This record gives sequence, C-alpha cells and structure tokens, in this order.
Amino acid sequence: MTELDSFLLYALTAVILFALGLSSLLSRRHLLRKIMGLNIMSAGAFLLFISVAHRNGKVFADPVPQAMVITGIVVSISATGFALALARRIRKKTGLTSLDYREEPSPENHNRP
Amino acid sequence: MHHFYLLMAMFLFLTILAGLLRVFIGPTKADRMLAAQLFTTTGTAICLLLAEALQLDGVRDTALVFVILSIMAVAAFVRRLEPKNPGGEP
Amino acid sequence: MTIWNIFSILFCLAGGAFFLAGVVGMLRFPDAMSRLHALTKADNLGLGFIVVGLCLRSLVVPVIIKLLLIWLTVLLASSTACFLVGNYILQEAEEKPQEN
Amino acid sequence: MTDTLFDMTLCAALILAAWRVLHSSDHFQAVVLFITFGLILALAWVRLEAPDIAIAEAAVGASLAGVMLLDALRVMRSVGKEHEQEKRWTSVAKLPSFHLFFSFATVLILSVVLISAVTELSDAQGGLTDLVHAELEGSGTKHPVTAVLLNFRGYDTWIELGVLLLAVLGVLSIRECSNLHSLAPPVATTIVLENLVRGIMPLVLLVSGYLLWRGGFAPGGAFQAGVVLGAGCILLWMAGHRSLTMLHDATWRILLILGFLAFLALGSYSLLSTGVFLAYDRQYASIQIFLLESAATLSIGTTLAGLMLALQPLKKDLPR
Repeated sequence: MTELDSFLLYALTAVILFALGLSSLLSRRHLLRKIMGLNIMSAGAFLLFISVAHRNGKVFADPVPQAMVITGIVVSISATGFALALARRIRKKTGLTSLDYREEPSPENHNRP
Repeated sequence: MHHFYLLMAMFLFLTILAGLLRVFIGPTKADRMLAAQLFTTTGTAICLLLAEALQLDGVRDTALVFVILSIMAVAAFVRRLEPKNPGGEP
Repeated sequence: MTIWNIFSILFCLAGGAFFLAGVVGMLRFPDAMSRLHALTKADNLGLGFIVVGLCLRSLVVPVIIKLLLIWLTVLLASSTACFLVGNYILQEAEEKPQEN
Repeated sequence: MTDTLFDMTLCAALILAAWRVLHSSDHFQAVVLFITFGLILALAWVRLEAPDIAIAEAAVGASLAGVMLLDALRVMRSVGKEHEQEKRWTSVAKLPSFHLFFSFATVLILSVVLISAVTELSDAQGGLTDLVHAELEGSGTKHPVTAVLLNFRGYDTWIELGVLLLAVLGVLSIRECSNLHSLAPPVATTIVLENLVRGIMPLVLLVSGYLLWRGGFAPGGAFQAGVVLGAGCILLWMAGHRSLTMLHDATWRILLILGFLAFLALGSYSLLSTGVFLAYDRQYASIQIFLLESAATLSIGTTLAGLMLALQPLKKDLPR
C-alpha cells in the first residue's frame, strides 16, 4: 500500500469523526454529550490537518499544520472549560441538563449545586 | 527489527481494543476506571515501542507525559466534593 | 543481529505476555477487586519487561535513564491509583447497605 | 504491510471509541471512553510522526479534559424523566422530527462535501515543509514547529493567548467570582495520594521545564510545557493542596496576562524600531523567543489550571 492510501485512510476517518461529532452536537440532548461531540468534531478536524501534513512531510510531518493543531488543541480545551462552566450554570439555575426548556425541572435536585 | 517493534506495538494495541469491552460492559464505575488505567500503561508501552520503531525520540517524552499525569483521572474519579466522616479515617 | 537484540526481543515478548495476561484477567475475573490484581501485573511487570527490552536495544545512556524514569513513575503512580480505586470500592460497598 | 495494518486498526479504534462516546447509554462510560479516545488519538499523532502534538494531546485529551468532564459529571447527573430518556440506547427520539431531519440532513450534506474535498486533496502536492526549512536559519530556533509557532506565525500564538485569557475571564464571570480566593478550600484526600503528589510534583515541574528547553531544537515547547504545568497545578489541588489559591491575587492576575503582554510588548517594540509588528532582530531572535516562550508557558499553565479551579465549589455555596 502506498503513502497516498494511508493518507486517504486517515482523512476519511477524520471526516467520519467530524460527522459523528456534529450529529451528536445537533441531536443529543444532554449538554455533556454535546460538549464531547464538539471535542470529537475538533479531533476530526485536527486529524485531517495532520494526515495532510504527514503526507507532505519529510522526517517530521509538515510543521505549519502541526503548529496550527497545537494551537487548536489548547484553544479547544479552553473552550471545553468555558462550555462546562456554562453547562454547570444552566444545571444550577434551572435543574436541567439540556437546553430543552419544555422539560419540567426535577424538584428534588433543583437547588443542589 | 523495525517490524518486530511495530508488530509488538500493534499487538499491545489489540489488547487495548479487547480491554474496551470491559469499559462497554462495566458493570461498576470502578471496573471502567480500572480499564482506563490499564490503557494508559499500555499506551505508554506502545509509545516507547513506536519511538524505537519509527526512530522518533520525541515520542519518549509523550510517554513521560502520559505517565506523570496518569494519576489525574483516577484522582478526579475518587475525589469527593465535601469532606466525609470528619472524625473517622481520612 | 547481536546478542543484545535477541535479548531485547525476548524481554519485549515477555512484556507482551504480561499485558495479554492483564487484559485477559481484566475481561475474565469476576469482580472489580480481582481485576485490580490483573491490572497491577500488566502495569508493573509488563511495562518493566518492555522497558528492559528497549534499554537493551538502544544502549544509549540518556535514553536508558528516561526509560527507567518512566518505569519508576509507573510503579509509583499505578500502585497509588490501584490503592485509590480499591479504597473507593470498599467505601462504595460500605455505603450501599445503608442506602437501601 | 505492517504499517497499513497498524493504520487500519488505529482508525477502526478511533471510530469505535468515538461512536461509543457519543452513543453509550451511561454518561460515566462515555467520559471514560472519552479519556481512552484521547489516548488513542495521541497514539495516532505518534504514528503520523507529529510528536509535538502527541505530547500536547497526552496532557490535554487524556488527562485535563477527562478530569474536567469527570468533575462536571458529578453535578450534571440527569434526574427524573430526563434520566429515563438518557437511559435508552439513544435519546434523540424525543426531539421534534423536523429538528432530527434538519440535523441529519446537515450532517449528510457536510459529509459528502468533505469526502469530495478530501479526495480532491489526495491529488494536491506541496506543503510548506521546504519553505519552513529554508527560512529556519536565523529564525532563532532549530525546531521547525517552534519556528512556525513563535516566529513565522507569531500572530496566531499571540491571539491564541488572548483566547485563553478570554476563556478564563468568561468562566470567572459565569461563576460570579472575581478571583480564586472565593473558592472553598480543597477537600483533604488520602495520605497515599498526598505523598505521591509530593513525590511527583518536582518531576512534573522538571518535565515542564525540560519540554520548554527541548522546544528550541526538538519536539516540545511552550504549549506542551504550559499544559503540563497547568495539569500539575490541578493535581496539587486534587491532592488537597491549595495550589494556585496560595498565590496573591495580583500575582495570579499578572501570571494570567504575562504571555499576552510579552507578545504585545515585543510586537510594539519591533513596530517602533523596524516598522513591522512582531519582527525579531536576527541577532537576538533566539533569546527573544526563549523569553516569549517562558512567559507563554507560565500563562498557559495558570490559565488552564484556573479554568478548572474556578469551577470548584465556592465558599458561599458550602452548606452551613
């Protein structure tokens, strides 16, 4: 198998990860799953970058996409932290773990932090 | 020699795949966490083997980072938010 | 192929065997406490053998030091992790009857 | 042959883990699988010969993100009717059907577009490796990735430090606290963990410094060092140590903005002296890059640790 095929393999995996993450972001109700879906989407994007970088690289993968992905990883963890803060705030204020406000909050756990 | 280490890494990776089954079936949280702990060690071993197979020295640093932070997930798992039975054992 | 390489292969195979034993134990043992036991074998001996095997392969002092440092840290961290999880299992077992 | 087999197993494992993360019935299982996904992804970076990213992923995906999610899971447990909903294999059923239709149509269209884009990409050749290597001389560092991060695309890194700063400010405002001193003290843990952390913390600091130093000529650098430093601060907190809250409030704030300010100061200096923003003197480039990297390491470490610590219980929330 040639270098090209290993690129295609990783690139298609990247697309599948992106699609999985996106579908979960759009259709799962629980906020934590949405956040995890977002993270898997970004993992897919990173994987596409690096599969291209690996094909174009010499000893190491191409340094420019590598640098972009490193920045991306740190941005995505800070975005995750911020999203978790928002989600926990929503849980605390409304007693819900989703954005679906038609749902009745459960009374017994409403006021717990 | 290159192929031996790569095959070894692949074999260890297959044990991770088999171990995933324990995460799927559980049944308790502790079982799942233990499986994750096993994966971290296996992942370290795979990193070391790949470092040898691909001749990348930087990968050994990856293994080092894995190892020194491996305790974090377990520590977060067993942590309690509020102190429990203050009089008893800690 | 030198004698070092043969020993390296043998040690790596031994390490792989311990990892296999670890995962088989993880899948086949009946409860969490005995699975803990399987985990420690893979952590300590499996990685240990592989580290020795790779040390014999590279024979470069800085690499050997790094590998041994990794193994030493795994010994410390994994035994602590197992203690913590074991402690957690015991506490859960203690709390369960009170709740029901 | 061996390589291809390894690639295929790796890709299959990635997809399997991602699928189960998003579609398992139990949230705890999903979080554990998310940690495992991070680990497999780190192995994929190793395989794709990107050790810089593998180091960052090992610290972020396999530890930091997992810790944050495990921590959030405690307070985000679904209850009542919602819980029943989540317990089913997939909980999408309750959404209105137009919503489902819309989301799956979006995903389908995007996937088709992406797949066609990817197959286009497989014909394209080139990349910037040669250009980077040609410019590496005189960039102030010997490692191409560090050269790109700190020199060729310094803007990106600068703005990225700004994004980190915004994230921690956002978390603090959501929590309605102005600094870490309003946090309740950490809960004491077992003496075993305390002792391990006591022993391992010097190693964490050493590895962080080592990665910063290695960044000059080999995989490593400010981001990896910063992430390890931040993880170390969180580890201290989890072992019952006061960690970042020990710092004086002003010190913490200065550490937060240090990286951003260092870039701004150097950029303004070069703007005044040469007329170009963030241009290095060839003569002093390596020392300037080292100073920037050290500042960025401290900022990234305190920011990431701050992000996690700011989510811990506040003094006013404690019972009694």
